[in-house]
Amino acid sequence: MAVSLVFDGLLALLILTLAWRAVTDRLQFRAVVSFVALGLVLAVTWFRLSAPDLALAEAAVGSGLTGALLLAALRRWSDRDADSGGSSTRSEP
Amino acid sequence: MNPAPATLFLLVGAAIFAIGLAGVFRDAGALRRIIAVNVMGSGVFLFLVAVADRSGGRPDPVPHAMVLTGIVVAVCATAVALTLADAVRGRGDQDPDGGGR
Amino acid sequence: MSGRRSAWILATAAFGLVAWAVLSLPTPAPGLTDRAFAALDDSGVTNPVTAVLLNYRSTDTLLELGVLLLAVVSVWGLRPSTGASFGRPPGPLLEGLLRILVPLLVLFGGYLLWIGAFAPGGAFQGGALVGGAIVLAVLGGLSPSRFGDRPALLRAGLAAGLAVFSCIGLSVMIAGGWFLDYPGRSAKVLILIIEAAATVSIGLTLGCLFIGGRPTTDGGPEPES
Amino acid sequence: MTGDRLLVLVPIVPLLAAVAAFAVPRWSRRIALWSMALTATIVVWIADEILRVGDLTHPLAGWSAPLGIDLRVDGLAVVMLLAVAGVGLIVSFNAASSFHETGSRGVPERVYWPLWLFLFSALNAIFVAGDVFTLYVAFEINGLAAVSLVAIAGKPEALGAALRYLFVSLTGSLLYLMGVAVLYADTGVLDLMLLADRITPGPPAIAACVLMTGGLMMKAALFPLHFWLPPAHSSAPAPVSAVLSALVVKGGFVILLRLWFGPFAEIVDGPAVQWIGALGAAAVLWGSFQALFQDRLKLVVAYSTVAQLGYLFLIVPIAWSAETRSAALAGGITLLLSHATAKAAFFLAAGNVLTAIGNDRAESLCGLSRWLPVSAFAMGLAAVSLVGLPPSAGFVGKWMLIVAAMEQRQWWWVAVMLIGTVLAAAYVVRILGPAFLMPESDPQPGPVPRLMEWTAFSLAAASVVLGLAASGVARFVNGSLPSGVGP
Repeated sequence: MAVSLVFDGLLALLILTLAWRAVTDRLQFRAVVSFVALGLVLAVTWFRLSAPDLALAEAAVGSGLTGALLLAALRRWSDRDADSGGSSTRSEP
Repeated sequence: MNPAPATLFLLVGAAIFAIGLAGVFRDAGALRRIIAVNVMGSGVFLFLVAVADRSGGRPDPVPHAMVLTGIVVAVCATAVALTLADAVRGRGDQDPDGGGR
Repeated sequence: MSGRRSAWILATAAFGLVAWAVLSLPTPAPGLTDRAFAALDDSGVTNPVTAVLLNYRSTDTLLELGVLLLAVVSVWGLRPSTGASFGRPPGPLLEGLLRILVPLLVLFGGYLLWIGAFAPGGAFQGGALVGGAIVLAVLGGLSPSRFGDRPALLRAGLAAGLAVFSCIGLSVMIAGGWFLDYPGRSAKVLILIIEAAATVSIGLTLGCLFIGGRPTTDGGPEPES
Repeated sequence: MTGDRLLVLVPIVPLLAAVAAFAVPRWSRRIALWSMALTATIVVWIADEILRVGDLTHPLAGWSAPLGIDLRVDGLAVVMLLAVAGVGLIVSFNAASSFHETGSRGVPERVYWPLWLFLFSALNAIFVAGDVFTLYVAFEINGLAAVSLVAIAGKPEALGAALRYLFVSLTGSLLYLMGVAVLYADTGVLDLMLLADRITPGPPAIAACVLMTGGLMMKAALFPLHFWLPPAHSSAPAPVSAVLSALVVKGGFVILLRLWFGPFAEIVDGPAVQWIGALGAAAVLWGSFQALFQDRLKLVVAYSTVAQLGYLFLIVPIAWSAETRSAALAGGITLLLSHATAKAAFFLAAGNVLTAIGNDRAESLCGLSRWLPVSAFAMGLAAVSLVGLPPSAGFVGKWMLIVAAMEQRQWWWVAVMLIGTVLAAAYVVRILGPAFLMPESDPQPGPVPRLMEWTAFSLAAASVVLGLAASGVARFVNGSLPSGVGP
């Protein structure tokens, strides 16, 4: 009982930290990695909340494929930045 | 059976939903906003899974189905958003991922 | 930055609102668990989530397949052709590994589809694995254009899930029921057919979404009329 | 087949057509036009049946709510379906003619039609779905298709506007979905009617109400969440602008009405009702005021949409009391129909101007009535309805709302509507005055296909003639919103 409570608490903390970093990290790459990790931790949590099929789907699609999409985009954009000489820092209006 | 973990994760779901919401409304670049929208979505999904777990014993399959649908919708939206951000970038009219790196 | 601060104020308010709601949710929790399990005998499957997805609330799933196809249409429209190839050509070791891993993933996807009727799994997990296999093949250096060698076939595969799903739905309606109202004992078979088609479409869609642009072999540039 | 069975075809026919148009790109235009016509026929059939037997329900997959999903059509829904079918069909012909005669202009037709059909399928689904989660999926399809259609021509300003529209749409959807999740945790059902029965005022219901209202207000572009609308609606291809302004934003609005007057009635009751009206009033004034200062025709029309959506939200305080509910609702929906047709006509006519001279700057419109007479008159007629001059539907709708507001002694809404009318007259005259009175400035207009001109004109004519149909609208929508709530 106590063990599972500690485990839940740890999961909750991990989820919060990763979500926070995915949104606020100054480095885009680290933000993406945090997001992927968030997806995996969520999958573990859902396993624990008796939703194994959702855990599978989240790990494969929510975390895996979305992460792959984000990383691919990040690479495309940083490639082009490198071509045009460094990244721009102008923010969207 | 034991409502404690369900309530905990309901709150955590609400919290990361809110974190994502802040990320969308902060003036940041496209990639960050796309991540933020996904974090928001993850918050709702976690909330729903916890709702399903509240029913005790066997989990409620209806929120589970909703989450499964939601995950697929989210990945589709992400793909469209990234492609669109790509197009905006390609035209050089507007920088979709400002914000530091 | 004031935009940043107001965003966090908004977020705190949203969290407070939902947390306030969470703390006064009724117990015991209301829900559809009992109804969903009670109706399981008539649903044609024994996995309750599959029953919800493909029987009780099948129309949501149909619309969800619509979202998938829509995403492909949109991505192809916004980025008309595939860019340069992903990854480098694989070395012999990697290629050998991929040659084993990719079919294995597809096979496991089919397995998940099959067990979805009575155990955790189903069309989405199966389709996700097929999609994962495609992504892996592309990342490993298999040319994306080979993936689109047969554009008409690819389009048919992408459309199959939605087409089969809604045609079965309409057929059972013409036969006298409601939309997607599987008659009598046929639910099990019809659900399996729909899931098989959906698995193919979902896998291809996820693969296409990852690759991005429309395959260059697909009809070439838009003919000007 | 009976109407309740046919109900499901209203979203499914365009959906299947989208699949077919995707699978066989060569026939996409033909598939689109025929399926739109077929859907319109089915909708007319259903409308007729509703008048004879009353509301229709289709329990999807044979399971009724709560376990299954019910599709439901009442008078309000059928009026919206008729508007979608009618305006949608005419605008489709305009788009087809544009592709046929003037080429694709950077818009790939094989992509255009599937997206178009997805948009209409989802829009129809929004009006018939009785389930809050099905609504979420429908809103997502609707939003993604709309965003893609804005971006499709690849113009830089359109791409930026589309990206912003996408973020608004996704955020709105997720706010809404969180509301749905809270509602389900609170009540255990997703069906709108069952929700209305089971919900009890309390923190969960309030939270759900706030989240869903916020999300849908983003989609319905209610002031102050309208900021994304003018750039998106003004930079899209003309037929897309037409359906976005005329129809798509109304999806969010109608669902808001259903929620406020249904499950959330007890929560909204009180000062919130007046606040909703105040937002509507702010939208009327702000949108009209902004429209006065725009230099591009399409931007004027887009800001006018912000203002016209404001009028619709004035329905809420005026219709809240049961005595004036049917009158105010009938007036509001008549106004909605007049805006749907007039705005579609205006955007199509603006598109014709673009086709003819390549830009839509205000100073280029001089002498329009000589070099593009049909489109100029289409704009003139649409303007009559937008301003609300008799005998247009815009006039009849506003009049009914004003009478109902006077009956409730809520004279401040009357003042807002009158000021809005004056402002509308001002921006319309400012932009159209030169078109009719000044000598031509650009004497070399390119050819515009006749079908493109006449589709705009027929919609404009409809917006005037619909004023005569107001009693029919009243007959349909009478009793569409539950009348057992409110003060």
